[in-house]
Amino acid sequence: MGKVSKPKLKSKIDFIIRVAGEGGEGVMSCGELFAKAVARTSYHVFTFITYPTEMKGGYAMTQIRIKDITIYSMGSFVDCLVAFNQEAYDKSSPYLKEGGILIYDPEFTVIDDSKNFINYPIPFSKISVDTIGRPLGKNVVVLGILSHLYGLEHPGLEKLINDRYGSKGEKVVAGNIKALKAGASAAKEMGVTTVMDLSKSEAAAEDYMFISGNQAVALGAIAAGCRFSAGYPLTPSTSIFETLSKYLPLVGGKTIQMEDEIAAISAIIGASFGGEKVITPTSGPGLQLMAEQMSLASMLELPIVIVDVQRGGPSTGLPTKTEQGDMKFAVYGSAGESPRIILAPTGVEDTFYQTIRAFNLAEKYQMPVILLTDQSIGYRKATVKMPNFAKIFMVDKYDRKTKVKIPNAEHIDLVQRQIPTEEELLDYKRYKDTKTGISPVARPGTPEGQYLATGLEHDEYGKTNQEPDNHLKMSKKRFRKLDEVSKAFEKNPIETYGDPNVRIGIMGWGSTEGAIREARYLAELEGVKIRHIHPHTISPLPERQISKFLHRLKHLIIVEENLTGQFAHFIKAKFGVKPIEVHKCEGMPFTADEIYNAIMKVARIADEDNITSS
Amino acid sequence: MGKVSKPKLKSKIDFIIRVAGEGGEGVMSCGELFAKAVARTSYHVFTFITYPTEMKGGYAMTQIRIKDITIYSMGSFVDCLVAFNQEAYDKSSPYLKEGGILIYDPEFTVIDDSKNFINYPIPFSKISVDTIGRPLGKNVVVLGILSHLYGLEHPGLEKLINDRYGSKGEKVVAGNIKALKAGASAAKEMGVTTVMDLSKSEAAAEDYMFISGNQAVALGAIAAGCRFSAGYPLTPSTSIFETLSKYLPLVGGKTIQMEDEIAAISAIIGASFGGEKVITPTSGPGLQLMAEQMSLASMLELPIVIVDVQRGGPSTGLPTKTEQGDMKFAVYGSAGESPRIILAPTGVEDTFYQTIRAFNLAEKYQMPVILLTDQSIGYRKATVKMPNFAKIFMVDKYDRKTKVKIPNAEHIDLVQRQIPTEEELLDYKRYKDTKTGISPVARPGTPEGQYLATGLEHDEYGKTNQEPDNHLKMSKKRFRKLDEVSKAFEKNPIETYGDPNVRIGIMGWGSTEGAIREARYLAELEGVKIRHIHPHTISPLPERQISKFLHRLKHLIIVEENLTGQFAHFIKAKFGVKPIEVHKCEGMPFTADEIYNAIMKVARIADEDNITSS
Amino acid sequence: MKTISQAVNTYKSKSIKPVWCPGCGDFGVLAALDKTFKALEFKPEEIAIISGIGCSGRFSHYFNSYSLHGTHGRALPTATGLKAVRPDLHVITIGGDGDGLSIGGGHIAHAARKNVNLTYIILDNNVYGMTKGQSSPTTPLEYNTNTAPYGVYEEALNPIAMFLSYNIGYIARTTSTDMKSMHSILTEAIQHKGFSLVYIMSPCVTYSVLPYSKLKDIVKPLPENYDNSDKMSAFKYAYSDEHMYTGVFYKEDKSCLEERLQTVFDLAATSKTTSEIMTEFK
Amino acid sequence: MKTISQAVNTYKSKSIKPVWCPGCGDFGVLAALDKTFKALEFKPEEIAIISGIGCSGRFSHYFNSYSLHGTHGRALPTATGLKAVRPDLHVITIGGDGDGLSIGGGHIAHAARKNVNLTYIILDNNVYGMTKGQSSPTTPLEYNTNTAPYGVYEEALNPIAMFLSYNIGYIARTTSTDMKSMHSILTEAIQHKGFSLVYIMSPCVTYSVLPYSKLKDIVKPLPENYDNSDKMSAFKYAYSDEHMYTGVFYKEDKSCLEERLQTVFDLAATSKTTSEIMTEFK
Ligand SMILES: Cc1ncc(C[n+]2csc(CCOP(=O)(O)OP(=O)(O)O)c2C)c(N)n1
Ligand SMILES: Cc1ncc(C[n+]2csc(CCOP(=O)(O)OP(=O)(O)O)c2C)c(N)n1
Ligand code: SF4
Ligand code: SF4
Ligand SMILES: [Mg+2]
Ligand SMILES: [Mg+2]
Repeated sequence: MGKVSKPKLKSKIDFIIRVAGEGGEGVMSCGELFAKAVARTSYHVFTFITYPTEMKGGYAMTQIRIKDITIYSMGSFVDCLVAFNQEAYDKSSPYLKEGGILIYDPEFTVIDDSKNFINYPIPFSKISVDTIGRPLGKNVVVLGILSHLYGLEHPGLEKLINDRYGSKGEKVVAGNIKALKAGASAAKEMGVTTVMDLSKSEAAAEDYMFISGNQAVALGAIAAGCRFSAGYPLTPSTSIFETLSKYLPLVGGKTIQMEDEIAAISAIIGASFGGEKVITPTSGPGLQLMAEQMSLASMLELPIVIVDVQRGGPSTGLPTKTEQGDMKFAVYGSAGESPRIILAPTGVEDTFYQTIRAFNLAEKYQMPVILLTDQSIGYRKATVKMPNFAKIFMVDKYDRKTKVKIPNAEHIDLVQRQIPTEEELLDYKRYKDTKTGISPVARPGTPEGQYLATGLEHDEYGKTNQEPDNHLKMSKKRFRKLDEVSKAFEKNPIETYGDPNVRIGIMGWGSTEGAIREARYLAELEGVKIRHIHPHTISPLPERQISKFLHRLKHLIIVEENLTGQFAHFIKAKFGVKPIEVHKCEGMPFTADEIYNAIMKVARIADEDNITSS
Repeated sequence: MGKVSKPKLKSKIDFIIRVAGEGGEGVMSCGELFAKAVARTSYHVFTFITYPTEMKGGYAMTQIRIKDITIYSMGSFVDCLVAFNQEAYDKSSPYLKEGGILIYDPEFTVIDDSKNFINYPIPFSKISVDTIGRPLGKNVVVLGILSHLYGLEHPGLEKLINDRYGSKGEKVVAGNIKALKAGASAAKEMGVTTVMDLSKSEAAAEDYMFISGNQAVALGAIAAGCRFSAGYPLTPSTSIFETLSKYLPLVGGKTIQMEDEIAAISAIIGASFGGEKVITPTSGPGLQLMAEQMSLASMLELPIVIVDVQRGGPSTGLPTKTEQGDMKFAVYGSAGESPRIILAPTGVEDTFYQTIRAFNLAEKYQMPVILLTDQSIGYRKATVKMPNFAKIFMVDKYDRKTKVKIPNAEHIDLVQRQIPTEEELLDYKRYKDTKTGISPVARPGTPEGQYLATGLEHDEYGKTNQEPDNHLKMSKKRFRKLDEVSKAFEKNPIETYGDPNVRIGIMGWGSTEGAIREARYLAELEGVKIRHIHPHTISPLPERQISKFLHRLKHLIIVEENLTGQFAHFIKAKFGVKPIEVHKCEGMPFTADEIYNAIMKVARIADEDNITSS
Repeated sequence: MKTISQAVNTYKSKSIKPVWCPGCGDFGVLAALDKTFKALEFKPEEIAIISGIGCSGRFSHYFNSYSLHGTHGRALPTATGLKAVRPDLHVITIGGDGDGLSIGGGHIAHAARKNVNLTYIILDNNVYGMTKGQSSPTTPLEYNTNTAPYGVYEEALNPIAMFLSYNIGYIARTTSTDMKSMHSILTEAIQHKGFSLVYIMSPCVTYSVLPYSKLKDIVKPLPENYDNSDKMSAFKYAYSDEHMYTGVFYKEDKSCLEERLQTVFDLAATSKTTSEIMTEFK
Repeated sequence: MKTISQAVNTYKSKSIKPVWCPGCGDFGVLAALDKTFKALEFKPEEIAIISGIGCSGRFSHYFNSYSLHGTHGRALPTATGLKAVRPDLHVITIGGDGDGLSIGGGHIAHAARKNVNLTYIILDNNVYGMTKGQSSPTTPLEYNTNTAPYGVYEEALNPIAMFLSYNIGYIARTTSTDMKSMHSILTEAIQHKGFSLVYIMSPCVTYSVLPYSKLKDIVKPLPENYDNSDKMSAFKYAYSDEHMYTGVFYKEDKSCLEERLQTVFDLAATSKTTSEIMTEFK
């Protein structure tokens, strides 16, 4: 059967498991191993992780959703909750569905009996101590319990345990396998019923990866031909740089950990000047340190890609929590006027392709491209279709015309930076004021291509020139490229969904896409129709598409995860609309439910409007 | 007679002198000495300076406007031009009025005889060599010529020369005085006519200073009670820090030059935590480096004042030229959501008072305040009314109610940071979630006032807390202060001018105020009436005032000195209007003439509209 | 009185408990600093702790003092500003090897030039602990970390040699297991006039680059007859291949920022009023 | 061929002329660098000059090379990125004492740790020239500048000692008046494998802190028998109170970034394709 990628409204299988406990208790690894095992079946898997900033203590959880069709969000309520301790129980049990399964360690947790849950008190900690002499194996005990509950085969799990703990030695692996078995048999003994048998499911078709959003950035960069990354660790972006550090060398690329974010962006600017495709991953605090150099890259017209995995702010804020708080900084974050492009992927798979697109845009338009993801995408893991490697096409270095398509699994164009022709080298103008604003750039080493790239205002040759007319001309040249981008974006696949006659519309950006999509389905089940637009390019916006979308709407809802409504502000400025703004500023992503409620409220208002006006 | 501060439409005396030459030829010092001498008379003086980034060579000029009433702009065309060389002549002569006076050195300049100017070829360079053996004194020779032309008395000039060159030794002073005399007598000999006799004018009333916009910031800070500044040199803001370095110690304050802008803002954050009023001056490139720490100050709720003397951008751009290019960065320039206040002074005098206001707002609302001036204000010199030092009032440290007025020469309130009462210290909540969002802040050293200021999200006590509801609550608390600011701003003196029935309005911000004001007068002379609003607070905007202003307008013109229309974008987002945008992106300020032309164009359109619609 | 009784027991925060991993070296340093405050009988309200970001950066949370937990790498310039305006406070700056030597590395030489009268404590665990195991500037060459899966290709810094070259007036190194030495060094450093640097090897048990066992083997106190006023000999011991020497490497008495600023004020004859200054601009 | 004939005459830009004040020390350095390129017979298109901001930062404008004039203090990390991906280019980094030791000061130790194979030339005029006469990290204590009207209250840095403590493999100091020494040092430094640092005293005539006349008096070449492989002796001469020694302070042969990266690639067996990597994530 394999996985189905077309969105369907109804699914046969859709259940959600949450493993909750304390940071450092192995909540993550338990959830991850379970998810990974399921990902090897024909089901889609989607995980969400949240954990505290502190090294030890605090509430952490992994939520795993399993479905037979593509999954768009983490879901609102869970079918099965594993609680490692009291806090985990207290915080998570309100999200357990009526009649859901509750697995907890009675040694650490007192539950409220009055709730209508299927309760399984299992002493994981004690089982771990009994089996391997330490309580630390309890996460694997839980994995054993879950394997019993969901019919996962042990050989597969044991291989995963081996992959994960192999480097710590045989003894550790053996202990973990013992704990796994102990968990499974404890569950059996205590009469836990197997609710479904995942082992009966077919194996996944060969062409899926199970990756996090952060891994999607790293792999997308590698696929795009990126060969250099400089970075500095910063939660929640760090694993992008870690993944690049591991895999870039395998294809002849390089990564360098720099002393700070300023040095990191400086290094990629240097490497881009050298002719390579480059990336630096960071989050809000680091992005701020890059402001001056972003402006430099704009002025030098050098392609660079920056990934900002947004976290809760301001300042150090909530390092391990999600927020869509950096949009205004990404768009406006430089003194003076320097063009740049902002992309906002909507999920893990999209992150992979938008990363490739980010490189294409950077190389083509010679300016910084910022990819705005967030903690919820970055840490989320999902099954992602493997691209077709036979369908990757290089755009010629002399090509000035090709309209580059948005990459997808079936077709990936890779843009090569435009270089000057021999004729152009006879009197080489690095910053030639062309019709598109794009000027060919010589790769160092090219004879007669020598030029000066200066952050001072300069003429077409690159020579400093502070004359009034030159400043105006060159400013226009730089911004003309942005107009070109804007034009190209209008021809993008339309990013709207829903019947154009419907009068309620919803708009979001980035990671809220899945929750909005599910909320739409929920609303449709209630007979409420709604249109949806979710631009992937935040700046420049696909203006005509959006205008068209807005044209016949009576009610526009704009959804975003911040306090002040940054995207709404942007849309209001461009289109003069007065949206209903739905904000969430709690460090946690929207659930479909929350958005559904907002939609229904607006639908009721719309109804009343109709009554009043008729 | 003294100076008249009420704006009048007509003035008896209004003339403009431009001294133009090469950077390093003393163009600046010649112009400055002349202006200073005039400033000691009863006339108002206003200077504008532009010079190249390079150490040597390139076009530099000082333009001096002299008037019997308050001067609002540098003016468009000049009455007298001194050209030191060919480039200066070529670039400046188009701005010389018909029948204007042209003074030039025939050794270096070939002029176009066909123009209708009063030409005085005077070999300044040769006169300098003949008098003091070196051509370097030619700027003082020119000063001598100008003193003859405008009837300035030599004793005064000699004193100024002594003040300026005294530190270089008697010989230098004596040489310069010789050069001065040589210039004056050469002018007399060559039949240059004295066009007016400034020496006949009364001496200035005692209560005026002749200062640049940058000096106005430094003096405003001192008046506001600032006692610490950390800085790092950056054109065109450097003279603020230099002036503070010279004068702050005289009142017991301190300045420290730090290793970079990040260190500078860090140091003022530390000093503000210590309880002092603090400031750091910078320009665009430096402001960008401060982004992360601005966000920290917002989160720690510490008062800091940052001055951004805007220059041409992006990147290193046009270091010595003016631009209104940093507004969006000032407003949006931090990742995550951190409240701050942006003020934009309109001229030299206003800079002085807005600086005081910036300190008041920072201390009261405990957040960063950015003062957005620009090169044209910073380098401009003007006569500024001396404040009444008897009318400076301290707001009590326990006072939580006083409505602080906008400071002016007759009344200056100085806000003291709110401190906790003894009762509050019993269970001290540094970040108490009050109705206004403002919480009293303990000065280190206060027993029982100890608290933690962390950039992590925290609770009312300051303890880290990353819970969803706490993040929402504290984010709201921080932004509530901004609402308070907004409310307070509505009660500000109304910043609109003109008859409310007029249907054409013009809006600007910052340094364009003077040119717009003059353009309005010019338009009125032609019978075209126009309303004008010029908010001093860019963020938060005085929304109700602006709404009221916009309400009855048919045509709105927004004027700003950048390419993309940053302020217009902002206004469109807030008020849903569709303005006619007039941008200048050439590194030079608008002249009244340019704005006048724009107004007249719109007036014609408005007329046509009337014809069509009637 | 509350303040004093508390001073006698502990200077630690009553409401905020450390969140370090059990066994983390930083616990020892916390205890030593607390003990030192007690011995010096500081008033808690006159202590200001400014810390960076990292596991070690959490120190500011754990004391009942005026504390500022700022951004990564900026504790030192922040503390410089504070001490410049508030010479009456006891200012302690704390951070990790990444915070202090990587992102914040540019600030040390300049705090040293100013000789600002505060104590800077660097906790070196040879790794980025907080962000979970990336290379730090003191991770040894070829060691594997999460950001250097094929081995670090940068040489580790020699921090003591660097501090010496910055002409810092008080430089000491010790380990988080040696309470006695930490206490005596901290006491001396805090009392030292001018900028003092206390470098503490504080092992990370979770991303263990230089574990306690190995540290114990390489650490050795400076010889008894060591002359800590001799900079050249300090360099020699800082560069030892055999041992990681501990103790006070260097001590020098020179004028500090506060004194130099005082000279400026005296020179400038502080009696001017604001209005007198303004009249100079007439 | 145009390229070669040009190489024989001059490597300077044909269209951009220096805008320094007449007599500025930087002219001498420009000539020396040009001469060195000639002697080394570099192809102009294989030279990359990355400079900071300042009068000295203008070097990138004046050569007919691939040049990048970036922001203040960031030339070194920019050059590091360039050299990491383009080991085939001759990368020269240039900037002033402010650019390199103040705002950019944090980067040197880390470029040194990587031992990136490029030459960093610092032009020290003991002042901020470009911004018109403020204190720099090498302006002497108590000297009056525009930002220190009552005298600088920071001690000047000892840059040579700092570079030694960073374990830089090639460190030399000379003056902009000594063409012979500049030429020989630049030649050696550029050919040195790994990070080389050339420190040139290049007086500012406009904001003259250390004028030619005074410089001449204090400068002295390192002794004939000086052993530049002995770091301790290098420290001693760096700390001389009497003289400002010139010459090659220190020289050490060690593996450079390119070599270390090569090891990484070899280790990692570079034969993987993108699709093979992705299948690891199935
Ligand atoms: C600007 C910025 N960049 C990166 C980070 C992420 N970060 C937090 S702590 C840390 C390093 C911690 O290492 P160290 O200073 O050695 O402290 P430790 O945790 O080892 O005690 C980093 C990179 C940050 N908070 N801010
Ligand atoms: C971020 C930033 N801060 C400040 C400046 C202003 N600035 C330009 S050059 C310079 C210092 C120049 O001194 P130095 O590096 O010694 O070079 P010199 O002009 O003396 O050769 C400064 C502070 C800048 N361009 N960018
Ligand atoms: S990660 Fe390491 S440094 Fe951080 S608390 Fe744990 S043991 Fe300590
Ligand atoms: S100011 Fe000084 S450093 Fe700059 S060009 Fe002139 S002499 Fe040279
Ligand atoms: Mg560490
Ligand atoms: Mg210098």
